[in-house]
Amino acid sequence: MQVSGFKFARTAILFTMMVLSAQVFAATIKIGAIFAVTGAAAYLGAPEEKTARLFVDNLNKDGGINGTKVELIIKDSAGSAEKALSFAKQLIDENEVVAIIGPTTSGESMAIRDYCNNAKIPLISCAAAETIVEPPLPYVFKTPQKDSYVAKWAFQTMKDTGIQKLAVVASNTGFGSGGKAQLEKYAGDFGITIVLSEQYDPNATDLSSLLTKVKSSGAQALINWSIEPAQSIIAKNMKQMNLNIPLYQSHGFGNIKYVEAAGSAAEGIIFPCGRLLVADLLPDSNVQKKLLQKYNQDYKAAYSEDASTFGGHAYDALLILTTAIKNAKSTAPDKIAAAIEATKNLAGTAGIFNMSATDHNGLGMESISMLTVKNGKFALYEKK
Amino acid sequence: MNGFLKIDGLGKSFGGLRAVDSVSFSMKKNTIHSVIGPNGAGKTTLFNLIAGSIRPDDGTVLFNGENITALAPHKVARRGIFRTFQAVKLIQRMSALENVMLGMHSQTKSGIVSGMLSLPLARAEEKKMTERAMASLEDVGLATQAHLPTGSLSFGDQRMVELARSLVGNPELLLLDEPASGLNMKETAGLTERISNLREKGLSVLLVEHDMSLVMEISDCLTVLNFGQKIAEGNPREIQANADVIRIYLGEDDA
Amino acid sequence: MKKKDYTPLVAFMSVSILIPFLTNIFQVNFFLTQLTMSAYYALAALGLCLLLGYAGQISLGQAGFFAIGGYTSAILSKAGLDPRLAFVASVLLAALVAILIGMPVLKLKGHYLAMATLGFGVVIEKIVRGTPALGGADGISNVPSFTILKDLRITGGKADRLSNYAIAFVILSIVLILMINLLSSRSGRALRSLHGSEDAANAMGVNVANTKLGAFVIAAVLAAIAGSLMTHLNGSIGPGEANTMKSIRYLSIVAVGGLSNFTGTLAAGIILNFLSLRGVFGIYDDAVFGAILVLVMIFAPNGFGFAFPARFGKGAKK
Amino acid sequence: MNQTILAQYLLSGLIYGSIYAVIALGFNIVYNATGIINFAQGEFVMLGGLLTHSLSSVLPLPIAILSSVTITAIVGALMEIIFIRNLGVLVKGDGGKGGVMQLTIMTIGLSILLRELALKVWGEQVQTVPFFTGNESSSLSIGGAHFSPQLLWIMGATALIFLILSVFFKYTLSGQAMRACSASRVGARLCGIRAEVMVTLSFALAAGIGAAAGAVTAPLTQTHYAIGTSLAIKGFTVAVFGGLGNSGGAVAAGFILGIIESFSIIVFPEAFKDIVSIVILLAVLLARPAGLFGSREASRLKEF
Repeated sequence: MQVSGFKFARTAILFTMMVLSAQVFAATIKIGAIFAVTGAAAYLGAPEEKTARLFVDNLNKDGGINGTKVELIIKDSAGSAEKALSFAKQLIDENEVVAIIGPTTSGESMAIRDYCNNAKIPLISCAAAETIVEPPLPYVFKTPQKDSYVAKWAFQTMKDTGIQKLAVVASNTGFGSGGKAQLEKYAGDFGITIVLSEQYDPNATDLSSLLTKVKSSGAQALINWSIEPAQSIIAKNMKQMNLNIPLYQSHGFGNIKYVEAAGSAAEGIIFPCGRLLVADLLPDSNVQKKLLQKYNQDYKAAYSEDASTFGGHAYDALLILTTAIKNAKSTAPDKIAAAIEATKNLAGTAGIFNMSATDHNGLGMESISMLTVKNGKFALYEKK
Repeated sequence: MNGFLKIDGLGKSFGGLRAVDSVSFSMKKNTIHSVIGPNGAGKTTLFNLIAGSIRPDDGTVLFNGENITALAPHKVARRGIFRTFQAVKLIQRMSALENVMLGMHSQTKSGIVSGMLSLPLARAEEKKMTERAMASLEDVGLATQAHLPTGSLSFGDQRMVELARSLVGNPELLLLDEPASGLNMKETAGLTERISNLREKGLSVLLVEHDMSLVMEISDCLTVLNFGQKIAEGNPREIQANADVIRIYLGEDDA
Repeated sequence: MKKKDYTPLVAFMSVSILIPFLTNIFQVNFFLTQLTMSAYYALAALGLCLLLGYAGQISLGQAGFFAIGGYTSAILSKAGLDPRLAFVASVLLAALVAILIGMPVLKLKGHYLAMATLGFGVVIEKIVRGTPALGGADGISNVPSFTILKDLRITGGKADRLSNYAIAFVILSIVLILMINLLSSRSGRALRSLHGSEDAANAMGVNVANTKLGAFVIAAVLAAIAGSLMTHLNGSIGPGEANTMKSIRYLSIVAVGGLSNFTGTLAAGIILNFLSLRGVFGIYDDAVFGAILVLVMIFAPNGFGFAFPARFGKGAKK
Repeated sequence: MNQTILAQYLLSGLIYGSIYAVIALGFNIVYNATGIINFAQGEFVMLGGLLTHSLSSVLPLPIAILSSVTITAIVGALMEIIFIRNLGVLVKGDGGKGGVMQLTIMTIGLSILLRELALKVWGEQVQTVPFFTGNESSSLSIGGAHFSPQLLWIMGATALIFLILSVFFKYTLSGQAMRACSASRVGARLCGIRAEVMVTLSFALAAGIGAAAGAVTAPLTQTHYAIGTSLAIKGFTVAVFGGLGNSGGAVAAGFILGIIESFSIIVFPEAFKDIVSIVILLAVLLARPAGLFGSREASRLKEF
């Protein structure tokens, strides 16, 4: 079937025309969102995308921001940095969004950070790596707690239970390597020596050989830093190998699916995390309680699955952004950025946000608490 | 100098089967030498051993005094020995002209870079190759079909393109692997005439063939194989009178 | 006298010159950035088209060479080396790796070759993802721009959109010229004969092993060039660029482009990547490329698309 | 490095080995009957795990496993009939439109589509299958090394599947017919073998065995929509390492690679585990292009 070369030219022009017709002008506040809805980081991106849609639907039902509806343009980057960059440029230059939330992974956030900052469009990343906001760029913020706080909480609990020799394993992803770096940085401050520190393949289906290495390292406790199902595999492998040392996880464990997957092996796992997962157990005086419970109920009603802390990062990003737009009473990106930076004790799912010129994350140590798993459910960890 | 092509004790076995069993013969320059024998006598295996596509277990092949026994096929070609295939092997998607131009690969040397930048050397060689190839196609009467993809040519024409391809690099020795198979009477006659006037042009031809009329008419010397062993050698008249040859072809005389 | 068939080149250049005027008329100049990115991906696919379509050697590791080009440029230029030297170094390294890997691997055929090249890609991705010095899973970001001449530089800035579009499409046109010349030259013919019959090529004096290696190295070099320039354009590169799925996407592009057809591969590479980079396929992005592979193999195993008469060197009038 | 630690490394090597072996067996079936490498084999394993997960909540486990094996076998057969068969190459000899390589490329596309379908049906979250005996924490021990009883089930399943395949290909009529198809389609048709049916049967058999592998390994490895890709690459590595088409070779190669990978952890980080097995594979391929136990002649003659 021979098609002459000039058909190529005609099709290219035809196609360009078709795409142009999509320019619809509407008086809405356009917000861009980049999530890894599919691909390797889908465990994080999919709940984030669902939460973002839910948040904006509810917001628009209550009349949007100061009476103007919000239009959320969501792009699935599948966790790849080059797609995230292409979408960021498209959202800024073409869709002319006033701000962008996401992306999901640290690698993507680092790739698009400078472009958004130079284009003076506020970016609120849902990725954990500290380097995204260290040193803080005027237009770049992030909602997940600092890895260093999560590490310090874990170390504090280990110190209280007399652990000196610790083994660190982490998944070979942005999330994993970020956490591992913080663990190695702050272990000394708590008198803990790291006897083994290694990364494993994110798609690992069995980690018994790595855990054998942990066993032979003589570690008194193991901490695993990852967002993948490997978290439950490690818990099971440890029980199966009779490696009876306490297992700590990162805030990546904040998804009930992993507890179900690990079954009885999940009992007693300790991990620092936001308070979303134990909302009902919080004292009524807790400022976040009502917000967390509403988020849990709305999410479960809309998607018939439990909300996860990962989705909470997107919730917080939109909460901060929409509050800032409301306070700034303007959709000029520079005013929005200033308003975000001025965010003070705003209760989000991950904690109380207090942004400042030097802190573009806004969460302190108190945003985290130690949780554990008791008969298949998340519970607050009481120091024995 | 009769050391043109000397086969000395060539042997090859596939598993238990001793396909070629220490065969030796030599071939003079500018002659047509044929290898005949019943099916399964090891003719094609011997042919492939000389052409280098399979490695012999023992024995040597000397060409102009040089030992080319274990040389890879493309090195054998570089020494001026070109071959055709029993089942015609042409590049279907390339035109007849381009297939024949491929035959001049070993006589030209422009590399990948000069090809890409289409430097003067490459362009000059390209011009030379095109002319020579067209001329060679004219020799076999296929100039008009030069630009058709070879897949669309008739079987007989494809054989001619393969012949043209192996001649375009004016080889010293031409190895023809059953060129007449699949040709009708008229085409075989044309082929016979074409091979014999190759000899006039100073070419030497080693022929493996079943078609006795073709072989007996144009061969200067014949080697007869049976079950991998050489059983007779000589000019056509001697071979036709040889008792052993008659026996293996026409079977035992019961009388 | 036979003249080379430059019609595909003329068509390609005229369209690529036309597009900026069109985007200007319709005020959609932001398309240019994504078109530039797509052009570099098409360049890597062009390399695979030569290797798979013309030389008949399958490779499921093309993304590995793209990553070698990108990462080498990123590291060297971030370490202060002039991006031009970093570019040359990345291309040389890719060629060297291609030779070291190609020599042994190209002895293999079919599934074994597919597995070996797939394995090569996986090894590159694991090394790049697992080495902290290479930025680990986050990859490398804020890679400096690549200044070719005084004010002509490869960078992702909004102001440089048109110039970067021009650079990318000029490079593509140059490579297309080189490829057309190559294919109608002596070594190009030897390369194409591999796909037909290796025995015939061998018998005609073609050193099959070296010719395969040549095609493999050219494919690797084109991928490295694309990787290096794309990294400067984006200012960053991640381990995802070496992923198996990326190599499979190059395969789909070459397949839909018409296997042995440069223009088809360029057209498919640019259009498909452009749509994918704009998120037109949404969460079904991978699914689209998967479906392409299935559909192309059902309806046109030798590919269709904007096929120009696959034979080059048409020469004299019919 | 005391004795129990060594025993533990060996045991985890057996765990890896049994998972790789049972998956590689699936590759060999389709290869034996058709000469294709079916990249969708990983997806059959995924489907086996996810179907068993869903069905085990409504049916007793053994019945859930059997039904997911059957369903996946049907999926494999349908996939062949709809996509592979009409390409014709497998049945009408080389009269078909595409060669074996085109078919292998198609299975890459099919594996992606199956994966996206599973994403639609089961979502992106991880799922598990209950352990056959005991639960996640139950553990047995030999020589001081502890392991989950599920390992015995996996090794048992591997042995059983290997046995079924050997008997099937050697002694049953349809087994020999399938091998005949692989040797020469035209020849098989001349002997009255309905080649189309054989090829479909081979895909169904490979799909069923893949699903069984998925079901038996899922308790340990857990399962989610994208688990197929990495399993396929590993299964392909092991199948090629053992010699394509050689089931015994695949099982042996699976365990060899599994144990080497397990002990490689002592020297290399776990993240580089896959590199170790690929480097070994490349080394073996170059020394013996037909793999460890593959026959050199068969691989050389195979027309790709």
